[in-house]
Amino acid sequence: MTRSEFKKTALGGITSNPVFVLVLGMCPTIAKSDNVINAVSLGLCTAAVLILSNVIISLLRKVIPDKVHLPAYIIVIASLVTLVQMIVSSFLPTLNDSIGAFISLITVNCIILGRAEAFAGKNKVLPSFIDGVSMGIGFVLSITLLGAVRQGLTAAFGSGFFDKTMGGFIVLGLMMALFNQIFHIVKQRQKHRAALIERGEP
Amino acid sequence: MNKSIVNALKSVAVLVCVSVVCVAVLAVCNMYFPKYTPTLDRATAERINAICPTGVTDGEAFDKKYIVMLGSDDHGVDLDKYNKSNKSKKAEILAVYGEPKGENAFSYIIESSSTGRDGDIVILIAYRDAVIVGAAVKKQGESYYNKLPAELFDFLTGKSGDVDLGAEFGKTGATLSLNAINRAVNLSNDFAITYNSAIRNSMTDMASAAETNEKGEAVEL
Amino acid sequence: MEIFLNVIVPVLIIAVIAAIFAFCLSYLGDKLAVDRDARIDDIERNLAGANCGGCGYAGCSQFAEALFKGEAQLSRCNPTSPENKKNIAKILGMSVGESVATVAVVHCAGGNRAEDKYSYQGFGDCQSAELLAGGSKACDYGCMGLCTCVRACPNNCIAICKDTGASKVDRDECISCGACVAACPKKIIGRIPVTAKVYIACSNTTKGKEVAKVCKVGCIACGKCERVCPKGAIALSNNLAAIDYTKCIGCMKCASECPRHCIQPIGDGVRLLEKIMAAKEKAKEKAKEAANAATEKQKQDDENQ
Amino acid sequence: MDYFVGIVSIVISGMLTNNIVLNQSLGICPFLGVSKKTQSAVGMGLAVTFVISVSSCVCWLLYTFVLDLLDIGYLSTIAFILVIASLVQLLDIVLKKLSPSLYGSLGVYLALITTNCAVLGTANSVIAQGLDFFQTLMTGVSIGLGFTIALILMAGIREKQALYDIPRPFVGFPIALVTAGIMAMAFYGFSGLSFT
Repeated sequence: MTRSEFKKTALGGITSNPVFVLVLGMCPTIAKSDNVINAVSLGLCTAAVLILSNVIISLLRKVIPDKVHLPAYIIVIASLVTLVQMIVSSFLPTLNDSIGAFISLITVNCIILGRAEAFAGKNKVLPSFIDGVSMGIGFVLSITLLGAVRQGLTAAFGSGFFDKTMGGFIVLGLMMALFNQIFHIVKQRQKHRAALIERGEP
Repeated sequence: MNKSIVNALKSVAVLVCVSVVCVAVLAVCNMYFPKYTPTLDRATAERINAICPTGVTDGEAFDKKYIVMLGSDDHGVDLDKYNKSNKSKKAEILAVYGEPKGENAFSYIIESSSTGRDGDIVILIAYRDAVIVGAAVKKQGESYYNKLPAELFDFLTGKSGDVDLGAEFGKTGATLSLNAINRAVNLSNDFAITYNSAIRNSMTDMASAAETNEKGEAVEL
Repeated sequence: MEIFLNVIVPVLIIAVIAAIFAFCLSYLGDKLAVDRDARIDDIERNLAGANCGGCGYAGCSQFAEALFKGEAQLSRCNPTSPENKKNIAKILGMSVGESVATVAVVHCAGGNRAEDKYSYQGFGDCQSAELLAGGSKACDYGCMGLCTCVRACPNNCIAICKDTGASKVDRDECISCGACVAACPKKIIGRIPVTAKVYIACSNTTKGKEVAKVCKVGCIACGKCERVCPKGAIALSNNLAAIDYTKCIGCMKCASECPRHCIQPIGDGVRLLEKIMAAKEKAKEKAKEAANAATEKQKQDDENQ
Repeated sequence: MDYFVGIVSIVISGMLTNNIVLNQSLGICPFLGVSKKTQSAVGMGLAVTFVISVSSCVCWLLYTFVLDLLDIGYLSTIAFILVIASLVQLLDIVLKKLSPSLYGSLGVYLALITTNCAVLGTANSVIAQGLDFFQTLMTGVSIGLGFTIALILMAGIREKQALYDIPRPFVGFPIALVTAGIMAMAFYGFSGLSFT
């Protein structure tokens, strides 16, 4: 695990952010990010399941034959989600009231199976763990940001639009465009700096 | 055994053992994790006092045993058995509370639940001789809860036996939640009617027992 | 008894369901498998599997089949790493033409330095301008800078260069998907290896005289580059210089010698060329000073005499 | 008679008032991914309709006759998703054999249907509402058709959008999301429909 590989996977959560760049896991992101508490708690549960599933799947990757790798991955993810659901409903009743129903949505969150097939199924355990952590953090940050923006807008303009799915679509679309623009400017500046360095100027 | 059969058996073996391991872990957890068991805490006592006033303040009602949780030995009904037999009604009776003394003496409160759109809805209904005197929601996580008609619980007071909220309130924005509450109300009404006398007797014995030891205390003083 | 009911029974049920599905999936998978050659699966396993669509197919499995039938070249898939490409080449049993990853490049740097036949004010882009008497540039092979390629590129790495006015490919971003190559009506966007340090920024194959008439930076086939190149990597064909990248060692002599500056540096060639140019300037100044000194001395000798 | 009205209201709510993509915001990943060409959108829509209706019926049978009787409801997520994943893979194998052309246009997205939240979402909501078998089938079909309608509309719009020059940061998913948001507003108008 060379340093550069570590750095590349660790920054995966930001450079290839699951929500804004890879465009995965849109269903819970739009459905349940109408306020910050829902967003944060759902994000944390998803991150926990994502990390665990990445580790377990990368452990099992050599054992599972190619024909049934999809159902096998999904059983692991679904049982992890049910486990989290049980833990939350029996040990954290307050959390269960607010997001109990959303946890079952995590099983079909495309990020987890996406990362499992694209990354965990092909790499060793440590890189998968790092990828799980960085993707989890990336997801939590972006869904919380979205939740905060939507809550702010609902507070400002009154409920009825921004906390509904239509508001979610539009706010997410605009924020994705914003991030594209930011990434573009950052890349432009990096290239400009690289060009400067090439010519030897500081 | 040609190649494809061997492959098939290999993948069957792997998938079966993966699912066996996962389900075993879940089954064991499901058995040993504490389930939601209703307890008579201060908040419940307050709610009960609101819908079926005992004539004293909430704190006093709770401390001075104006509101008591009736176990299955009191009213002689095994709740689990009752719930199992009423599986088809898709609702459950979780607990029965009684008010042996106070303003509404001998009235009892049934806590029942049913799954709505986003999880269980738990409601408390107070009865006096199997007729509803008050009702309120104890716990719910419904996303469209505010769509339910406000006068839902007032409508319930004075009712007994099976109730049809759908006919009364028509299509509200939260039909699933309304149906869930409807199922819970009908089941607890049914429970009240069948076990009204049993609960009543158990409360009278409890009340008389309470008086005797109260007199006893007075005598000792 | 209670353990049996709560643990063993659910485990058995899910196990039975899993067994049934696993069996039909793999058994049917084999039996119903379309008689797809095993080699196609090997190819697909070697491809990067990103399903990015850069090769123009609906996914890697489609691209693998096209590769197997020989309809597609391997160079169109950029995300696959070179050693995977070698495995695929071994499977297909053919030598891979350009096993090195390629990048797109616009073979024209004329833009505002090339004369205009007319100024195009119409709707749309190069394709519509091309319909009008062969495009708005006097040079039939010149880039009109009306952005067909810019819009065709899936990840926006072509832009119209501000100073030259012709379109330029951003070498680091380009995944060599070929969208611009296909879109350009003038067919002047080609592919060069990523490691290339220099490319010909002109595609005009007419005689030098005509090129000079229509463009200030077009290749007039003077042959200087051919003479100066130590490796013989550059040669004139059809009045236009062409580079053989297997021989080119990137010494940048051709780019520094070219009187029309139509051999452009790319990638790490840029810095190399600047160094060479700076060195040439210094040499010229020294020569000029030496010349002045010489004339100075000449004048003094005349005065002394 | 009112049983029939119930069915009609299920169908209409599945397709229009409670559209799985635009109102419940489930199944968005394939919705954004496939909707570039109308032809593949139709193919994808039909495949999703087939998968949703078959899997919600199978899940209903599995729940009522197996999970519910033995009171192991907590396993429903695993059992459902196992059934859905295997069904999709079977569909994948059969489709590859029967009609390679349709498989060509859908190739990449069949695997995505497994993680399509709409399929599991429908299965769960059918169980939560406690519908009977025929209602489950009608719900599955109507939700699938709702998904297809939204997908075809979206594909039509995005094909038109490809002709205009969209500002650089909006190219690709952002413009698709904003369009979907505006379509969701239009579909929100249907929620006024009621059947009393």
